[in-house]
Amino acid sequence: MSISVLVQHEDFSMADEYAQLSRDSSCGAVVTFCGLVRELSISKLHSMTLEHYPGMTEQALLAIAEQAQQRWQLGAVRIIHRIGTLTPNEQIVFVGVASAHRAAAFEAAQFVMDYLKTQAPFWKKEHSSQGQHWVAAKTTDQQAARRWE
Amino acid sequence: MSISVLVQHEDFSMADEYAQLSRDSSCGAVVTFCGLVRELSISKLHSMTLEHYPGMTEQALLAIAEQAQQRWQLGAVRIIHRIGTLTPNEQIVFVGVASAHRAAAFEAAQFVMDYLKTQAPFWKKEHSSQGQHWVAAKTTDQQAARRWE
Amino acid sequence: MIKVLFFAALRERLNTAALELDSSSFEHDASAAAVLQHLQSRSADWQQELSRQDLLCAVNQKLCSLQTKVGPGDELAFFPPVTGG
Amino acid sequence: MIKVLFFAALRERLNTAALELDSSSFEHDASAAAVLQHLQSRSADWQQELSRQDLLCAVNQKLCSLQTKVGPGDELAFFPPVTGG
Repeated sequence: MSISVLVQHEDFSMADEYAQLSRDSSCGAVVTFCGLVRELSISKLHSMTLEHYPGMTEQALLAIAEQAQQRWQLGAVRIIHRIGTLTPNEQIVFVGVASAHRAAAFEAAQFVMDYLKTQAPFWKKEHSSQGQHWVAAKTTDQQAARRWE
Repeated sequence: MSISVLVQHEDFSMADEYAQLSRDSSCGAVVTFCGLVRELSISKLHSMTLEHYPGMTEQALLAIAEQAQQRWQLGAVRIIHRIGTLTPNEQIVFVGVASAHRAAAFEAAQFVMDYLKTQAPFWKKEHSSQGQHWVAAKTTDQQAARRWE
Repeated sequence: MIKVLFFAALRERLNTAALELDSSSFEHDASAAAVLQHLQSRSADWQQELSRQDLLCAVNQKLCSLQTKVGPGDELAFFPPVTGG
Repeated sequence: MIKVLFFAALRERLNTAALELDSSSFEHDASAAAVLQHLQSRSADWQQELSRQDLLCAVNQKLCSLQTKVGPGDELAFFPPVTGG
Protein backbone atom coordinates (compact mmCIF):
# COMPACT_ATOMS: atom_id res chain seq x y z
CA MET A 1 0.00 0.00 0.00
CA SER A 2 1.41 3.37 -1.02
CA ILE A 3 0.19 6.70 0.35
CA SER A 4 1.54 10.01 -0.76
CA VAL A 5 0.39 13.60 -0.34
CA LEU A 6 1.79 16.79 -1.78
CA VAL A 7 1.01 20.46 -1.15
CA GLN A 8 2.71 22.55 -3.78
CA HIS A 9 2.62 25.72 -5.87
CA GLU A 10 3.54 23.85 -9.07
CA ASP A 11 1.04 22.29 -11.39
CA PHE A 12 0.76 18.50 -11.63
CA SER A 13 0.44 16.15 -14.57
CA MET A 14 -2.64 13.92 -14.68
CA ALA A 15 -0.79 11.65 -17.14
CA ASP A 16 2.17 11.16 -14.78
CA GLU A 17 -0.08 10.59 -11.79
CA TYR A 18 -2.20 8.05 -13.63
CA ALA A 19 0.90 6.25 -14.92
CA GLN A 20 2.15 5.92 -11.36
CA LEU A 21 -1.21 4.72 -10.00
CA SER A 22 -1.75 2.12 -12.72
CA ARG A 23 1.62 0.48 -12.14
CA ASP A 24 0.55 -1.83 -9.34
CA SER A 25 -0.28 -5.06 -11.12
CA SER A 26 -2.74 -6.21 -8.43
CA CYS A 27 -5.00 -3.18 -8.87
CA GLY A 28 -7.51 -3.43 -11.71
CA ALA A 29 -9.31 -0.19 -10.90
CA VAL A 30 -7.96 3.36 -10.91
CA VAL A 31 -10.24 6.29 -10.03
CA THR A 32 -9.07 9.88 -10.29
CA PHE A 33 -10.64 13.17 -9.34
CA CYS A 34 -9.43 16.53 -10.59
CA GLY A 35 -10.74 19.86 -9.37
CA LEU A 36 -10.23 22.88 -11.61
CA VAL A 37 -10.66 26.65 -11.25
CA ARG A 38 -13.91 27.54 -12.95
CA GLU A 39 -15.64 30.71 -14.07
CA LEU A 40 -18.01 32.47 -11.67
CA SER A 41 -21.65 32.88 -12.59
CA ILE A 42 -22.02 36.47 -11.40
CA SER A 43 -18.68 38.09 -12.25
CA LYS A 44 -15.48 37.58 -14.20
CA LEU A 45 -12.90 35.63 -12.21
CA HIS A 46 -9.37 36.91 -12.65
CA SER A 47 -7.63 34.59 -10.23
CA MET A 48 -7.93 32.64 -7.01
CA THR A 49 -5.52 32.57 -4.08
CA LEU A 50 -5.20 29.43 -2.00
CA GLU A 51 -3.97 29.89 1.54
CA HIS A 52 -3.05 26.94 3.74
CA TYR A 53 -1.70 26.11 7.20
CA PRO A 54 1.82 24.81 6.54
CA GLY A 55 2.47 21.63 8.49
CA MET A 56 -1.09 20.98 9.52
CA THR A 57 -2.31 20.73 5.92
CA GLU A 58 0.11 17.94 5.03
CA GLN A 59 -0.75 16.09 8.26
CA ALA A 60 -4.46 16.46 7.62
CA LEU A 61 -4.18 15.09 4.09
CA LEU A 62 -2.05 12.19 5.27
CA ALA A 63 -4.56 11.39 8.02
CA ILE A 64 -7.40 11.41 5.47
CA ALA A 65 -5.48 9.07 3.15
CA GLU A 66 -4.74 6.75 6.08
CA GLN A 67 -8.38 6.64 7.09
CA ALA A 68 -9.28 5.71 3.52
CA GLN A 69 -6.69 2.94 3.62
CA GLN A 70 -8.20 1.58 6.84
CA ARG A 71 -11.75 1.59 5.47
CA TRP A 72 -11.07 0.08 2.04
CA GLN A 73 -8.56 -2.31 0.55
CA LEU A 74 -6.44 0.00 -1.55
CA GLY A 75 -3.23 -0.30 -3.49
CA ALA A 76 -2.40 3.40 -3.61
CA VAL A 77 -3.77 6.77 -2.56
CA ARG A 78 -2.31 9.97 -3.92
CA ILE A 79 -3.38 13.51 -3.01
CA ILE A 80 -1.98 16.69 -4.53
CA HIS A 81 -3.29 20.13 -3.61
CA ARG A 82 -1.96 23.35 -5.03
CA ILE A 83 -1.53 26.60 -3.12
CA GLY A 84 -0.82 30.19 -4.18
CA THR A 85 -2.41 32.03 -7.07
CA LEU A 86 -4.33 30.08 -9.71
CA THR A 87 -6.13 31.34 -12.81
CA PRO A 88 -9.27 29.97 -14.53
CA ASN A 89 -8.91 26.47 -15.96
CA GLU A 90 -5.90 25.66 -13.80
CA GLN A 91 -5.86 22.45 -11.82
CA ILE A 92 -6.36 22.82 -8.06
CA VAL A 93 -6.53 19.32 -6.61
CA PHE A 94 -5.85 15.74 -7.63
CA VAL A 95 -7.02 12.60 -5.83
CA GLY A 96 -6.10 9.22 -7.26
CA VAL A 97 -6.92 5.80 -5.85
CA ALA A 98 -5.90 2.36 -7.12
CA SER A 99 -7.63 -0.77 -5.88
CA ALA A 100 -8.41 -4.34 -6.84
CA HIS A 101 -12.10 -3.40 -6.90
CA ARG A 102 -13.85 -0.45 -8.47
CA ALA A 103 -16.33 0.08 -5.63
CA ALA A 104 -13.46 0.56 -3.17
CA ALA A 105 -11.61 2.90 -5.54
CA PHE A 106 -14.70 5.05 -6.17
CA GLU A 107 -15.76 5.22 -2.53
CA ALA A 108 -12.26 5.96 -1.24
CA ALA A 109 -11.78 8.78 -3.75
CA GLN A 110 -15.12 10.31 -2.74
CA PHE A 111 -14.30 9.91 0.93
CA VAL A 112 -10.93 11.64 0.47
CA MET A 113 -12.53 14.56 -1.38
CA ASP A 114 -15.37 14.91 1.15
CA TYR A 115 -12.93 14.96 4.07
CA LEU A 116 -10.44 17.19 2.28
CA LYS A 117 -13.23 19.71 1.65
CA THR A 118 -14.21 19.86 5.30
CA GLN A 119 -11.05 19.06 7.28
CA ALA A 120 -7.94 20.10 5.37
CA PRO A 121 -6.90 23.68 6.19
CA PHE A 122 -7.10 25.42 2.82
CA TRP A 123 -8.93 28.68 2.14
CA LYS A 124 -9.83 30.12 -1.24
CA LYS A 125 -10.01 33.82 -2.03
CA GLU A 126 -11.49 34.85 -5.34
CA HIS A 127 -10.28 37.92 -7.22
CA SER A 128 -12.94 38.92 -9.70
CA SER A 129 -14.33 41.93 -11.54
CA GLN A 130 -16.38 42.56 -8.37
CA GLY A 131 -13.34 42.72 -6.10
CA GLN A 132 -11.92 40.06 -3.85
CA HIS A 133 -13.71 37.85 -1.35
CA TRP A 134 -13.16 34.69 0.64
CA VAL A 135 -15.12 31.72 -0.60
CA ALA A 136 -17.82 30.58 1.84
CA ALA A 137 -17.93 26.98 3.02
CA LYS A 138 -20.83 24.95 1.66
CA THR A 139 -23.27 23.06 3.85
CA THR A 140 -23.48 20.46 1.06
CA ASP A 141 -19.80 19.68 1.71
CA GLN A 142 -20.52 19.20 5.42
CA GLN A 143 -23.40 16.88 4.57
CA ALA A 144 -21.26 14.92 2.11
CA ALA A 145 -18.60 14.36 4.78
CA ARG A 146 -21.17 13.28 7.37
CA ARG A 147 -22.32 10.28 5.35
CA TRP A 148 -19.03 8.50 6.12
CA GLU A 149 -19.45 8.76 9.91
CA MET B 1 -23.38 18.46 -23.02
CA SER B 2 -21.12 16.14 -24.93
CA ILE B 3 -21.53 12.36 -25.01
CA SER B 4 -19.18 10.05 -26.83
CA VAL B 5 -18.61 6.30 -26.78
CA LEU B 6 -16.00 4.20 -28.53
CA VAL B 7 -15.55 0.45 -28.90
CA GLN B 8 -12.13 -0.23 -30.33
CA HIS B 9 -9.19 -2.58 -30.53
CA GLU B 10 -6.65 0.22 -30.08
CA ASP B 11 -5.40 1.44 -26.74
CA PHE B 12 -6.45 4.86 -25.46
CA SER B 13 -4.54 7.66 -23.78
CA MET B 14 -5.68 8.74 -20.34
CA ALA B 15 -3.79 12.02 -20.83
CA ASP B 16 -5.66 12.82 -24.06
CA GLU B 17 -9.01 11.83 -22.59
CA TYR B 18 -8.47 13.94 -19.50
CA ALA B 19 -7.33 16.91 -21.59
CA GLN B 20 -10.54 16.70 -23.58
CA LEU B 21 -12.77 16.36 -20.51
CA SER B 22 -11.16 19.24 -18.63
CA ARG B 23 -11.63 21.70 -21.48
CA ASP B 24 -15.20 22.73 -20.64
CA SER B 25 -14.73 25.87 -18.58
CA SER B 26 -17.99 25.41 -16.69
CA CYS B 27 -17.01 22.04 -15.23
CA GLY B 28 -14.89 22.19 -12.10
CA ALA B 29 -14.88 18.44 -11.46
CA VAL B 30 -13.50 15.66 -13.63
CA VAL B 31 -13.77 12.02 -12.48
CA THR B 32 -12.16 9.20 -14.42
CA PHE B 33 -12.26 5.44 -14.06
CA CYS B 34 -9.81 3.10 -15.72
CA GLY B 35 -10.08 -0.68 -15.66
CA LEU B 36 -6.92 -2.68 -16.33
CA VAL B 37 -6.13 -6.34 -17.01
CA ARG B 38 -4.84 -7.78 -13.75
CA GLU B 39 -3.06 -10.91 -12.66
CA LEU B 40 -5.13 -13.90 -11.53
CA SER B 41 -4.76 -15.20 -8.02
CA ILE B 42 -4.76 -18.90 -8.91
CA SER B 43 -2.91 -19.09 -12.22
CA LYS B 44 -0.69 -17.09 -14.53
CA LEU B 45 -2.73 -14.99 -16.95
CA HIS B 46 -1.29 -14.91 -20.46
CA SER B 47 -4.00 -12.87 -22.13
CA MET B 48 -7.68 -12.02 -22.19
CA THR B 49 -10.02 -11.92 -25.16
CA LEU B 50 -12.91 -9.49 -25.20
CA GLU B 51 -15.87 -10.43 -27.37
CA HIS B 52 -18.71 -8.01 -28.05
CA TYR B 53 -21.97 -7.69 -29.98
CA PRO B 54 -21.19 -5.21 -32.77
CA GLY B 55 -23.90 -2.61 -33.07
CA MET B 56 -25.67 -3.43 -29.83
CA THR B 57 -22.61 -2.67 -27.72
CA GLU B 58 -22.28 0.87 -29.04
CA GLN B 59 -26.02 1.47 -28.60
CA ALA B 60 -25.95 0.09 -25.06
CA LEU B 61 -23.04 2.35 -24.05
CA LEU B 62 -24.73 5.38 -25.60
CA ALA B 63 -27.96 4.59 -23.77
CA ILE B 64 -26.07 4.32 -20.47
CA ALA B 65 -24.33 7.66 -21.06
CA GLU B 66 -27.67 9.27 -21.92
CA GLN B 67 -29.30 7.92 -18.77
CA ALA B 68 -26.42 9.39 -16.76
CA GLN B 69 -26.95 12.73 -18.47
CA GLN B 70 -30.66 12.65 -17.58
CA ARG B 71 -29.97 11.84 -13.94
CA TRP B 72 -27.16 14.31 -13.27
CA GLN B 73 -26.10 17.70 -14.58
CA LEU B 74 -23.04 16.82 -16.61
CA GLY B 75 -20.78 18.63 -19.02
CA ALA B 76 -19.35 15.55 -20.70
CA VAL B 77 -19.48 11.76 -20.57
CA ARG B 78 -16.90 9.68 -22.39
CA ILE B 79 -16.81 5.86 -22.54
CA ILE B 80 -14.12 3.81 -24.28
CA HIS B 81 -14.09 0.01 -24.18
CA ARG B 82 -11.50 -2.12 -25.88
CA ILE B 83 -12.15 -5.46 -27.61
CA GLY B 84 -9.92 -8.23 -28.90
CA THR B 85 -6.88 -9.66 -27.15
CA LEU B 86 -5.39 -7.84 -24.17
CA THR B 87 -2.41 -8.74 -22.02
CA PRO B 88 -1.78 -8.09 -18.31
CA ASN B 89 -1.51 -4.41 -17.37
CA GLU B 90 -3.26 -3.28 -20.51
CA GLN B 91 -6.12 -0.82 -20.25
CA ILE B 92 -9.61 -2.27 -20.84
CA VAL B 93 -12.10 0.48 -20.16
CA PHE B 94 -12.21 4.23 -19.62
CA VAL B 95 -15.08 6.23 -18.19
CA GLY B 96 -14.69 9.98 -17.81
CA VAL B 97 -17.24 12.47 -16.53
CA ALA B 98 -16.99 16.26 -16.28
CA SER B 99 -19.47 18.23 -14.19
CA ALA B 100 -19.85 21.49 -12.31
CA HIS B 101 -20.14 19.47 -9.09
CA ARG B 102 -18.01 16.63 -7.81
CA ALA B 103 -20.91 14.60 -6.38
CA ALA B 104 -22.56 14.46 -9.81
CA ALA B 105 -19.28 13.53 -11.51
CA PHE B 106 -18.54 10.73 -9.01
CA GLU B 107 -22.06 9.30 -9.04
CA ALA B 108 -22.42 9.42 -12.81
CA ALA B 109 -19.08 7.65 -13.32
CA GLN B 110 -20.11 4.91 -10.87
CA PHE B 111 -23.52 4.61 -12.49
CA VAL B 112 -21.95 4.24 -15.95
CA MET B 113 -19.55 1.53 -14.73
CA ASP B 114 -22.30 -0.35 -12.83
CA TYR B 115 -24.58 -0.37 -15.87
CA LEU B 116 -21.75 -1.13 -18.29
CA LYS B 117 -20.83 -4.16 -16.18
CA THR B 118 -24.37 -5.56 -16.26
CA GLN B 119 -25.92 -4.30 -19.51
CA ALA B 120 -23.27 -3.77 -22.18
CA PRO B 121 -22.69 -6.92 -24.27
CA PHE B 122 -19.03 -7.70 -23.65
CA TRP B 123 -17.66 -11.08 -22.60
CA LYS B 124 -14.19 -11.83 -21.25
CA LYS B 125 -12.30 -15.03 -21.82
CA GLU B 126 -9.13 -15.61 -19.85
CA HIS B 127 -6.19 -17.52 -21.30
CA SER B 128 -4.00 -18.66 -18.43
CA SER B 129 -1.56 -21.38 -17.43
CA GLN B 130 -4.66 -23.41 -16.49
CA GLY B 131 -6.18 -23.16 -19.96
CA GLN B 132 -8.93 -20.87 -21.16
CA HIS B 133 -12.26 -20.07 -19.60
CA TRP B 134 -15.05 -17.54 -19.82
CA VAL B 135 -15.17 -15.14 -16.89
CA ALA B 136 -18.27 -15.60 -14.72
CA ALA B 137 -20.55 -12.65 -14.01
CA LYS B 138 -20.45 -11.38 -10.43
CA THR B 139 -23.51 -11.01 -8.24
CA THR B 140 -21.81 -7.98 -6.67
CA ASP B 141 -22.03 -6.26 -10.07
CA GLN B 142 -25.75 -7.02 -10.24
CA GLN B 143 -26.19 -5.62 -6.74
CA ALA B 144 -24.19 -2.50 -7.61
CA ALA B 145 -26.39 -1.82 -10.63
CA ARG B 146 -29.60 -2.35 -8.64
CA ARG B 147 -28.87 0.53 -6.27
CA TRP B 148 -29.59 3.03 -9.08
CA GLU B 149 -33.12 1.73 -9.74
CA MET C 1 -36.69 -14.29 -41.73
CA ILE C 2 -35.78 -13.88 -38.08
CA LYS C 3 -32.07 -13.58 -37.47
CA VAL C 4 -30.74 -15.25 -34.32
CA LEU C 5 -27.30 -14.59 -32.84
CA PHE C 6 -25.38 -16.34 -30.06
CA PHE C 7 -22.40 -14.95 -28.21
CA ALA C 8 -19.47 -15.96 -26.04
CA ALA C 9 -19.74 -19.26 -24.11
CA LEU C 10 -23.16 -19.95 -25.60
CA ARG C 11 -21.86 -19.46 -29.15
CA GLU C 12 -19.03 -21.89 -28.38
CA ARG C 13 -21.23 -24.53 -26.75
CA LEU C 14 -23.80 -24.42 -29.57
CA ASN C 15 -21.00 -24.11 -32.10
CA THR C 16 -23.19 -21.54 -33.80
CA ALA C 17 -22.73 -17.78 -34.10
CA ALA C 18 -25.83 -17.01 -36.16
CA LEU C 19 -28.76 -18.62 -37.93
CA GLU C 20 -31.84 -17.50 -39.78
CA LEU C 21 -35.30 -18.83 -39.04
CA ASP C 22 -38.26 -18.74 -41.36
CA SER C 23 -40.63 -16.35 -39.62
CA SER C 24 -43.63 -17.98 -41.28
CA SER C 25 -43.14 -20.96 -38.98
CA PHE C 26 -44.08 -18.71 -36.02
CA GLU C 27 -47.41 -17.16 -35.17
CA HIS C 28 -47.99 -13.54 -36.12
CA ASP C 29 -47.37 -12.15 -32.66
CA ALA C 30 -44.85 -14.72 -31.49
CA SER C 31 -42.61 -13.82 -28.57
CA ALA C 32 -38.88 -14.29 -28.10
CA ALA C 33 -39.91 -17.18 -25.81
CA ALA C 34 -41.53 -18.97 -28.77
CA VAL C 35 -38.32 -18.67 -30.79
CA LEU C 36 -36.32 -19.87 -27.82
CA GLN C 37 -38.62 -22.88 -27.39
CA HIS C 38 -38.20 -23.72 -31.05
CA LEU C 39 -34.41 -23.58 -30.71
CA GLN C 40 -34.47 -25.67 -27.51
CA SER C 41 -36.34 -28.43 -29.38
CA ARG C 42 -33.48 -28.86 -31.83
CA SER C 43 -31.48 -31.25 -29.65
CA ALA C 44 -30.80 -32.30 -26.09
CA ASP C 45 -27.68 -30.10 -26.12
CA TRP C 46 -29.56 -27.05 -27.32
CA GLN C 47 -32.31 -27.79 -24.83
CA GLN C 48 -29.78 -27.73 -22.01
CA GLU C 49 -27.76 -24.72 -23.12
CA LEU C 50 -30.81 -22.59 -23.90
CA SER C 51 -32.56 -23.41 -20.64
CA ARG C 52 -30.05 -21.70 -18.38
CA GLN C 53 -31.64 -19.40 -15.84
CA ASP C 54 -29.15 -16.63 -16.51
CA LEU C 55 -29.64 -16.53 -20.29
CA LEU C 56 -30.03 -12.97 -21.57
CA CYS C 57 -32.05 -11.97 -24.60
CA ALA C 58 -31.87 -8.96 -26.90
CA VAL C 59 -34.36 -8.06 -29.61
CA ASN C 60 -33.10 -5.66 -32.26
CA GLN C 61 -30.01 -4.99 -30.18
CA LYS C 62 -31.83 -4.05 -26.98
CA LEU C 63 -31.90 -6.15 -23.81
CA CYS C 64 -35.46 -7.34 -23.23
CA SER C 65 -37.62 -10.00 -21.66
CA LEU C 66 -38.69 -13.20 -23.41
CA GLN C 67 -42.20 -11.76 -23.61
CA THR C 68 -41.08 -9.31 -26.29
CA LYS C 69 -42.81 -9.84 -29.63
CA VAL C 70 -40.67 -10.72 -32.64
CA GLY C 71 -41.45 -10.89 -36.33
CA PRO C 72 -39.99 -10.84 -39.84
CA GLY C 73 -36.74 -8.85 -40.09
CA ASP C 74 -36.11 -8.83 -36.36
CA GLU C 75 -32.72 -9.66 -34.90
CA LEU C 76 -32.77 -11.85 -31.80
CA ALA C 77 -29.72 -12.56 -29.68
CA PHE C 78 -29.15 -14.94 -26.79
CA PHE C 79 -26.10 -14.73 -24.59
CA PRO C 80 -24.70 -15.39 -21.11
CA PRO C 81 -24.50 -12.62 -18.48
CA VAL C 82 -22.15 -9.90 -19.69
CA THR C 83 -18.68 -9.53 -18.18
CA GLY C 84 -17.13 -6.40 -19.66
CA GLY C 85 -15.58 -3.45 -17.86
CA MET D 1 4.66 30.33 25.58
CA ILE D 2 1.52 29.35 23.71
CA LYS D 3 1.67 30.11 20.02
CA VAL D 4 -1.58 31.27 18.41
CA LEU D 5 -2.16 31.41 14.65
CA PHE D 6 -4.99 32.90 12.60
CA PHE D 7 -5.77 32.12 8.99
CA ALA D 8 -7.61 33.44 5.97
CA ALA D 9 -10.52 35.85 6.55
CA LEU D 10 -9.93 35.77 10.31
CA ARG D 11 -6.24 36.64 9.86
CA GLU D 12 -7.25 39.57 7.68
CA ARG D 13 -9.98 40.86 9.99
CA LEU D 14 -7.77 40.66 13.08
CA ASN D 15 -4.83 41.92 11.04
CA THR D 16 -2.79 39.30 12.88
CA ALA D 17 -1.22 36.10 11.56
CA ALA D 18 0.41 34.91 14.78
CA LEU D 19 1.04 35.89 18.35
CA GLU D 20 2.59 34.35 21.43
CA LEU D 21 0.90 34.26 24.80
CA ASP D 22 2.59 33.81 28.14
CA SER D 23 1.34 30.42 29.24
CA SER D 24 1.83 31.35 32.88
CA SER D 25 -1.17 33.66 32.61
CA PHE D 26 -3.37 30.55 32.15
CA GLU D 27 -4.22 27.86 34.63
CA HIS D 28 -2.26 24.63 34.48
CA ASP D 29 -4.94 22.67 32.64
CA ALA D 30 -6.41 25.53 30.66
CA SER D 31 -8.47 24.68 27.59
CA ALA D 32 -8.44 26.19 24.12
CA ALA D 33 -11.67 27.89 25.22
CA ALA D 34 -9.77 29.77 27.96
CA VAL D 35 -7.25 31.03 25.42
CA LEU D 36 -10.05 32.03 23.07
CA GLN D 37 -11.80 33.90 25.88
CA HIS D 38 -8.58 35.76 26.68
CA LEU D 39 -8.23 36.75 23.02
CA GLN D 40 -11.88 37.83 22.79
CA SER D 41 -11.34 40.20 25.71
CA ARG D 42 -8.70 42.16 23.80
CA SER D 43 -11.17 44.41 21.99
CA ALA D 44 -14.70 44.67 20.71
CA ASP D 45 -13.45 43.68 17.25
CA TRP D 46 -11.66 40.60 18.51
CA GLN D 47 -14.69 39.79 20.65
CA GLN D 48 -16.85 39.81 17.55
CA GLU D 49 -14.52 37.99 15.18
CA LEU D 50 -13.63 35.28 17.65
CA SER D 51 -17.24 34.61 18.67
CA ARG D 52 -18.38 33.29 15.30
CA GLN D 53 -20.28 30.03 15.55
CA ASP D 54 -18.36 28.47 12.67
CA LEU D 55 -14.87 29.20 14.09
CA LEU D 56 -12.60 26.16 13.89
CA CYS D 57 -9.81 25.37 16.29
CA ALA D 58 -6.66 23.28 15.93
CA VAL D 59 -4.27 22.35 18.72
CA ASN D 60 -0.84 21.26 17.59
CA GLN D 61 -2.04 21.09 14.01
CA LYS D 62 -5.03 18.84 14.64
CA LEU D 63 -8.65 19.92 14.43
CA CYS D 64 -10.19 19.71 17.91
CA SER D 65 -12.86 21.05 20.19
CA LEU D 66 -12.42 24.06 22.44
CA GLN D 67 -12.39 21.68 25.43
CA THR D 68 -8.91 20.48 24.42
CA LYS D 69 -6.27 21.26 27.03
CA VAL D 70 -3.37 23.50 26.05
CA GLY D 71 -0.11 24.31 27.75
CA PRO D 72 3.42 25.67 27.28
CA GLY D 73 4.84 24.95 23.82
CA ASP D 74 1.48 24.20 22.26
CA GLU D 75 0.42 25.68 18.96
CA LEU D 76 -3.16 26.87 18.76
CA ALA D 77 -4.86 27.96 15.57
CA PHE D 78 -8.22 29.58 14.90
CA PHE D 79 -9.70 29.81 11.44
CA PRO D 80 -12.91 29.97 9.41
CA PRO D 81 -14.44 26.83 7.83
CA VAL D 82 -12.03 25.43 5.26
CA THR D 83 -12.73 25.82 1.54
CA GLY D 84 -10.09 23.84 -0.30
CA GLY D 85 -10.53 21.21 -2.95
